[in-house]
Amino acid sequence: MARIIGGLTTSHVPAIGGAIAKGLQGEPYWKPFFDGFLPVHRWLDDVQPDVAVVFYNDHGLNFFLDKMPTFAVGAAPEYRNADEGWGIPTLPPFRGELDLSWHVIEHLVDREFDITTCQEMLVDHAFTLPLKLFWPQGVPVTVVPICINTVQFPLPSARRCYALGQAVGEAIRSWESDKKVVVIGTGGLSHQLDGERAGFINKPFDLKFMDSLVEDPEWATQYSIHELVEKTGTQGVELLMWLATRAAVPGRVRKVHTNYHIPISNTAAGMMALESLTQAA
Amino acid sequence: MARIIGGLTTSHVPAIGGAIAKGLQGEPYWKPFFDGFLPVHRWLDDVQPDVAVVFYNDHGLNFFLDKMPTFAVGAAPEYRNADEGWGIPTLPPFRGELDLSWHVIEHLVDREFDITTCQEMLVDHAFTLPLKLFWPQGVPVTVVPICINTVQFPLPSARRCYALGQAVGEAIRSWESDKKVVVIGTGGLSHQLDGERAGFINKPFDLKFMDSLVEDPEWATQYSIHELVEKTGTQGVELLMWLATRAAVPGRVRKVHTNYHIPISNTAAGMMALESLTQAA
Amino acid sequence: MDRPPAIFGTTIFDGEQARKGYALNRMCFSFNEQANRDAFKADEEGYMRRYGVQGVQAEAIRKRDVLGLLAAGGNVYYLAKFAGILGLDVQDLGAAQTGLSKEEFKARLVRQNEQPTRLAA
Amino acid sequence: MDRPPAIFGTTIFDGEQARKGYALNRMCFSFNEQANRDAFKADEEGYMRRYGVQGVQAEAIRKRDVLGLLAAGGNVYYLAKFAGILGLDVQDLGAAQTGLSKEEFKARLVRQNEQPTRLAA
Ligand SMILES: [Fe+3]
Ligand SMILES: [Fe+3]
Repeated sequence: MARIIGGLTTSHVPAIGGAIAKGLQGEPYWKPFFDGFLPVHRWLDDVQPDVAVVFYNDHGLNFFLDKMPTFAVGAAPEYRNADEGWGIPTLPPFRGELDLSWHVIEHLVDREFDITTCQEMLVDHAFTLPLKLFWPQGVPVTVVPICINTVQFPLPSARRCYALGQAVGEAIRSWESDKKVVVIGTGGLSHQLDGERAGFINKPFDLKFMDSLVEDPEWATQYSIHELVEKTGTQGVELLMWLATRAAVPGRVRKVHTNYHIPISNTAAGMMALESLTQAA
Repeated sequence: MARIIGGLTTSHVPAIGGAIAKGLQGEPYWKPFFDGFLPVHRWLDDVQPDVAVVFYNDHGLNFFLDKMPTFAVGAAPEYRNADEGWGIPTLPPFRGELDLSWHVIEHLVDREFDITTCQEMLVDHAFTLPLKLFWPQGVPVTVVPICINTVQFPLPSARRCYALGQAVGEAIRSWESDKKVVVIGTGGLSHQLDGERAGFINKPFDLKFMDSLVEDPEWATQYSIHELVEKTGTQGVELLMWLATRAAVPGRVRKVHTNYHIPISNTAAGMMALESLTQAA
Repeated sequence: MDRPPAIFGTTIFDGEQARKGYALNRMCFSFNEQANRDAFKADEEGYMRRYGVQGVQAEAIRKRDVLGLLAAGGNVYYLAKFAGILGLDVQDLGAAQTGLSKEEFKARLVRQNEQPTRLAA
Repeated sequence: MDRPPAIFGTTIFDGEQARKGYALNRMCFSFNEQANRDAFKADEEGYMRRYGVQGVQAEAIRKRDVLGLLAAGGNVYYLAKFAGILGLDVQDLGAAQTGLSKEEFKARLVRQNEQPTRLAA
């Protein structure tokens, strides 16, 4: 059976793409952010995952309001990036892990998750940039993208996203394969782009949330979506991706590295790398 | 609060569209099928519903494999029909009931159904023909379409579709409106279009299923999707729409009329009209 | 998940079939539009190339081989749109797949009325 | 469902907003493509008409009025693509919506570092 080696979470601000393209990683504005990934690069070199299951949210590239899924699971041989409206350079396609995609889909429907299956799927900055951050030299893993709706309310509750993550974790661990899988969640932490409250950031909440993912992973499921918007901003709800990721990694974890930096663009940028301590299937 | 006056179910074979267009309702082949609707016309004249919530399955008009939802709920001001590949005449648009659409969506997400919301949605023969059959003189109701995946396996289980129907029923009955709502389910009964087993029909199962919807509505939820395909054919699984419909109509029902006729096209054509005996909200 | 036993003459359109048939199904989905149906009729080979339909799929399209199309990952709902181009209805398809004439196939459907009305316990 | 209390300066993109904003959001979604961005720039009024963007929505587009676009049912993810056409980044938008200069808005973001590190119980 496949093995989950751990979970990685990070913010996914589009501006990161510009910084990478322009080689600004060492500039004072960007250095505290990019340096946070260095210990994770060493860990990834060490553990060598084969596959990444990625929880992310689409920002209006692949999905529009005419067909807006709550949960969408990719089942494509490859996933292409494309222009999101800003003309920034697109990244080369990512190789899909089709066997795992369908295994996850079978398992999720069996567990009464009413997913949308996507046999063709464009992936936006929320998917591409984190992979670029974790593997700046080129992405060595095959992927299974799982998209959670943060565009059209009502959004799935934190509790539901946690349950989704758990079910995805079960699916991975029951996949007949000797591959090593890392789970990735992208988005957050607190930020708000729209309205008179634009620029809202909640540092104490973010830090507590990051702590909770290590010791008390269900902590955030106590909050309704409305409460999460209030506490973390309209885009801060992207922490649902982190929650699903942690839920997919079973049992106890070791903190490999974490980073928290204000601001990147309008965002409190967070990053965590958690190693699974549970080796049983 | 809105009131559910009953449930209507019928087969939805494309050939019905041709028969209506050519005025063949009185021909020996078609008469036993169309005559089944006459008592229902009288009942509908009598009860005068304002809104129809329609469970149906798309056959490759609005949804393709790139974005295939398990459950999709329409939230559009109108729903257009379109060419499905056979060039048959398309029907005029259907008026949406937007307030109810969003109320249903809010309720379903709250109850952990991971629906896809569709603010634009083409509706195929499975949606249009049944409305035409129930209201040959013109459709007086506004509509909320709910599409259940029967294209890409894994399909949602009968148990899950039943739960969906129940939740939709709760949503209708908690809708702040004095409107009268009828629930419609289209598809089935036993038939199979594809493979060496094409032409498969299971009359005793169909009749038992129809009976069960009156007295023992959860009866069919004992079967897995695989068992339902075996017992009713690859397209017979469309009975999931009937099941969701009955689940949405709470409590006891009175049989207004039923009809069962073999064959229409390759299909065992069934029709049921059930009046709700539960008037409480 | 354990696979349930196969059902005679029945292909479940699961992930395995979908993976094989994507190009074919995408082409057939395009036949919802008259302009695409016309383009296919005008140049079948060019149209198939444009959609990446090749090998056994292309061969089955050329031969109008319904069972071959199903085996190659075709989904019946999309294939029905291909059948529409050919002017075939579901009973033509049924006959082709069962090796019967259309009249025989239709007669077999009518004979289903002789089935019992009660489900064996 | 009971509506939870409003959050200051925050519009929840729910069904009510979505209903108002569909045409506007559909137009902004189209800006994913360079050709559409160019077409909009070449003829703003014609492009808006083509997408049925009118009334307060069209007025807010003309004025580059971000809060007006949100109030008219615009969704921030699609509006961001409109902002892209104008060459505005999210901090320009933040400044515009809060009535600050861009420098003031950026300084306010940096000041968020002074927040406590522990959540009040
Ligand atoms: Fe984001
Ligand atoms: Fe059908």
